[in-house]
Amino acid sequence: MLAKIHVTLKNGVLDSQGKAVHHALNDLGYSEVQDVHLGKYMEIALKGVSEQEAQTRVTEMCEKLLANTVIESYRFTLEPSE
Amino acid sequence: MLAKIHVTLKNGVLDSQGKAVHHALNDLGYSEVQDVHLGKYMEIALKGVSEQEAQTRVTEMCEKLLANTVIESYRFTLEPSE
Amino acid sequence: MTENTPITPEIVAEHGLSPEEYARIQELLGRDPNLVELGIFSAMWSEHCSYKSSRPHLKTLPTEGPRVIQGPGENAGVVDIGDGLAAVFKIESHNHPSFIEPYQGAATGVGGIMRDIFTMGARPIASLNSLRFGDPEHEKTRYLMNGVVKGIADYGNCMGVPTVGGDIYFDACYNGNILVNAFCLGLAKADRIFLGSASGVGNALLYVGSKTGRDGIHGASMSSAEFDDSTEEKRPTVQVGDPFTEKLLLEACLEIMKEDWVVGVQDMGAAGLSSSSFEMAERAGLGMELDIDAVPQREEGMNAYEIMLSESQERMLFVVEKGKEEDALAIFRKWDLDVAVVGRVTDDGIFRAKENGKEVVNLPIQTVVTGALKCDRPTSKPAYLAEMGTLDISSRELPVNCGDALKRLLAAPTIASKQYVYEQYDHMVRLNTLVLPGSDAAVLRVPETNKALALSVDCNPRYCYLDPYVGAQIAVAEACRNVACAGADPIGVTNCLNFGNPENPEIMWQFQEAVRGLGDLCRFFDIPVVSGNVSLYNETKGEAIYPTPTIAVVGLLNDLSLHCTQGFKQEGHLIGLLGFTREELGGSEYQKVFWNECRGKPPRLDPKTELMVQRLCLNMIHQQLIQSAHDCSEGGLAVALAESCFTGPKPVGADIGLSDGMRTDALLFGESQSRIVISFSEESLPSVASLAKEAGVPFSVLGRVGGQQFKIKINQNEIINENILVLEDIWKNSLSRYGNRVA
Amino acid sequence: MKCGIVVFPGSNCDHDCYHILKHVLKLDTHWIWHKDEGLDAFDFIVLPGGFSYGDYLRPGAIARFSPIMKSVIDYANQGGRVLGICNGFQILVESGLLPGVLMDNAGQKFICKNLTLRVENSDTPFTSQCTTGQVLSIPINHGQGRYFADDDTLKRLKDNDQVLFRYCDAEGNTSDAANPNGSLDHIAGIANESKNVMGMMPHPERCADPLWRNVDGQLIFKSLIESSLAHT
Ligand SMILES: Nc1ncnc2c1ncn2[C@@H]1O[C@H](COP(=O)(O)OP(=O)(O)O)[C@@H](O)[C@H]1O
Ligand SMILES: [Mg+2]
Repeated sequence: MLAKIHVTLKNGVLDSQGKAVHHALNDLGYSEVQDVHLGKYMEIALKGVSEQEAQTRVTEMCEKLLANTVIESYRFTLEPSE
Repeated sequence: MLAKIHVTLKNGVLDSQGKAVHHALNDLGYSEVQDVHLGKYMEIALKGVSEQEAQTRVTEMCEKLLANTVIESYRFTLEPSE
Repeated sequence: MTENTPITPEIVAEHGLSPEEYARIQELLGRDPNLVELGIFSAMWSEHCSYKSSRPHLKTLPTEGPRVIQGPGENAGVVDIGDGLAAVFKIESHNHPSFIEPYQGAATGVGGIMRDIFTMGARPIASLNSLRFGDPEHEKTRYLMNGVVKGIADYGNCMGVPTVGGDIYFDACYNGNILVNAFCLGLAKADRIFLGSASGVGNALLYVGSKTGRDGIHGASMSSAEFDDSTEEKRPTVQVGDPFTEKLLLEACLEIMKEDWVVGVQDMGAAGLSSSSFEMAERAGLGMELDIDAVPQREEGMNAYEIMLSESQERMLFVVEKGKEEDALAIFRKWDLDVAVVGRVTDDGIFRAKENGKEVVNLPIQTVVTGALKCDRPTSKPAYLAEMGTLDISSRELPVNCGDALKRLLAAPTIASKQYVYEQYDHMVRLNTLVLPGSDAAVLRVPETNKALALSVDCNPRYCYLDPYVGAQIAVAEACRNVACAGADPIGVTNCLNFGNPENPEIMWQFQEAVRGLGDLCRFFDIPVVSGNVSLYNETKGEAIYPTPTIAVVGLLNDLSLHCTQGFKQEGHLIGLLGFTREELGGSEYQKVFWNECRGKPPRLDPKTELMVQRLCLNMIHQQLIQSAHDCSEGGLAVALAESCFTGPKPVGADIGLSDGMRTDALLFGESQSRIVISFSEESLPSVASLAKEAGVPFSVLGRVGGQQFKIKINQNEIINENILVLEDIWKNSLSRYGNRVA
Repeated sequence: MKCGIVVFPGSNCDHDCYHILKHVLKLDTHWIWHKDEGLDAFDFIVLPGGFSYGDYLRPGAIARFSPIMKSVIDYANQGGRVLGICNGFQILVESGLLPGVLMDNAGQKFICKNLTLRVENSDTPFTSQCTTGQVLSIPINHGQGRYFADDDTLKRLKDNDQVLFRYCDAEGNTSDAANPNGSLDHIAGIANESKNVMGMMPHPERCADPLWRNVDGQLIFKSLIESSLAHT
């Protein structure tokens, strides 16, 4: 099973990295860039768990470790791994 | 137009962050975790460009700034923004 | 919209205002406030901003002295250090945000205190932090510690301000409420100190820094309330820091402050734009008008309420002379900062704010700033003291093996080396750090002079729990002792008073006693308290933290080459002790580790003896008679001796002989005050002994530096004989072993 | 002799480099603002440490697009001497003036401490005052200093003697224990092929003021000065 997890800042939380990258892109001449948000992407390979178990376990991992739920939200999908 | 960009480490580049997270998850009792990879996820809102232009421009942004192609690869999708 | 919402009792309660306070607002205004105005009152009258519980007590502190340029009442205290220079410093708490989100909470705490310093026109040159975490075995402690340390590191390192010291304690009383107190010190020209005053009718009000977002709305009210289960829901009020913007803000501010048309400046801390603008106008006795729409905004659709109360970080309010607006804008734009003229100084003592051309705030400034009901909170001596105040140690067992006991103490996270923590901090940037973290006090050279400053922060909360008066005195004494061990004369004090709920008379009694102890000792030592901060409501579900009056002391060395460190320098040197050991184990780390209790009386402190010991130590350092000086604190004499063995140029053993009739554990590990371990060459012994005698300070030779073993004999019986490298490994690596574990 | 220190937004060791070059080594030292252009007048350039652009995205990634970097690249391509320290090294790598990348420390933590380095090639403008094999004591201060390059690049670096410093113990031996950040092949500093551009993670300016006993860092600045004198 492969979990693909996206962790992003919640709405309204200052995204200082996104701001800096936005500036840089505008300075480089990409004036079409209106907004930039930076987040994390993780792939976690799981073994020996059913999809249902994986659902619960990955949610737990996100809550406990992978996302800082005070300021970040997360979402994930599960795929059978090749 | 909204570009959703994934930047991940190339194969063979040691992912020390992923390794640390892997270790942490195992320590927390998630013994089903076999492998962890960490990458970046970015959303860039674009205005006034066609999909085709966006394709070229975002590729350029990735090559120049968003990814360090010595160690990272990138992929992205384009979506019409709401 | 917001100004039309009718004010119901529920809304008043949600704003943390009592019905009496609301009645007072109605009476002072002669009308009902609108919602924006209520929000402003709520923030400004919160404990955090108004000091309503603490002020009557704080007024008793000694705040004056020949060196004092600015005492309490401004963003930071200012002390003259000669050569036309002034030291600007303050300590501030960020406890509640750090418990909710350790990384961002600690980071923004550092950002906030640095702004307090450079707001005064000073360049920050050093930071300290004082941290209190719960029981190491508590499930959240490791996560909180690692998050807080990383937050401090990332912010301070990016700012290019060295973090040169601090202190860390672990105790179960902080399980539900950690403490993060951040100290910063800057240097300014003594005649170029900037104050937060908005004078000069017609002068322009400039907003500069980051854009305003919806962060931390109600932050000031939140930090003035206890935690409960609904705290989780308050989470989005946590602010996020951007040290990069703050670094630009720092450089831009120092650049613009070279101009003589800068009238006043204040950072936007708690209660953001409201407190900064009201306080600046109040200090000048003038009025202010503000155009809400001109405030740079990060999000769309923000209203006046949100803009007035947002606690977005990295923002400042400047007042510049009329006609200089464009010059000011140009400097800030050079540094790529958001900047706008947002208002003017007026002459009528009224604060007016307009949104979309419509007046949404019209408040008399003095009323808002000084009108909070002073609370004369009742005090009563805590019931626990009767029970906890007694300790009969005759019933407690002696350690079977003193070597093992020493090892256990060296491994205790409160005693173990904090290298794991300070290695994550840049403690060298700006090339001033003469004594790196790891000695009693950090020492920083004062650039372009031959002087140096020594810094230390201290507070033993267990002593304060058992006797807040003595505990606070010891905190001051110890911080001064640390600074004296570095060769410096204490010249100023700042303090952060962390306590539980002041509405509880027993907590208020602790507060009153601690302030009394702080004041009495500072008066006796003749050191002014020039700044400080109060953090109340540090409790979770009715469980208060131990009283924690954190004290930071700044010391001055007139000749930087005469500084001293705690490590033994050379084999063959003699080891001596200044001061006197009593049979005291109440409140000690030994008592906690071995008997799992905190009871009895804290160690005795005799201020006169303390002062004599410190003066003597300073004298010996200045006469270059001694090569090391180390204060005895947690873990007592045995731990202090071992630490001196570990912290020299390389680890070295020692051969110690003690003779005394008291309990072995009290002799080795008791925490009697006013003691300093020194080392010196054989030739210096006569001078050292005669100086001590002249000073009337007890002095004894304990042994000699050398070898690979750490040996202690008591009355000729060897009771400790351990390999120094084994001890060093335990002491040096225990905290990193703890911190690097996951579960 | 005229040297320049580039100030990026977020640089914070600029002041320290300035202090050493100007006040300790008495050079004619100038600030160069990141929005400036043109460097021809300088005998050498220093890119100092710090957190340019907050190190956001990746350290050095945004700084390499500062206007001044065009001039730095031209200057380097014409043989001008460029020293990048810490964040300066990261910028040089991002800009392609030096090969490889600098990644998160293996331990995932920022590290500030004194350590020892071995000089691997003293035949360069940055190390001529040292001897090959000499052990220098120089502090590090970084969160992202783990050098990495692919096998071909590493081979070229070695074949061409471009590795100038390796982390080592006090006796000069390299080992995993002496490697603070997991750097490939213990690399602490490298030069470009023609040896006029050098990047190193440790901070020589932090041990070059005689106020402290250790002034090993002076060797690097003095090498630069000597070789620049010879050059002009
Ligand atoms: N415990 C204290 N001792 C002395 N002065 C204090 C104390 N607490 C607060 N002060 C002073 O009260 C003023 C207001 O403090 P504070 O509210 O912390 O400032 P800020 O607005 O920066 O948050 C400051 O000048 C501070 O020095
Ligand atoms: Mg303030």
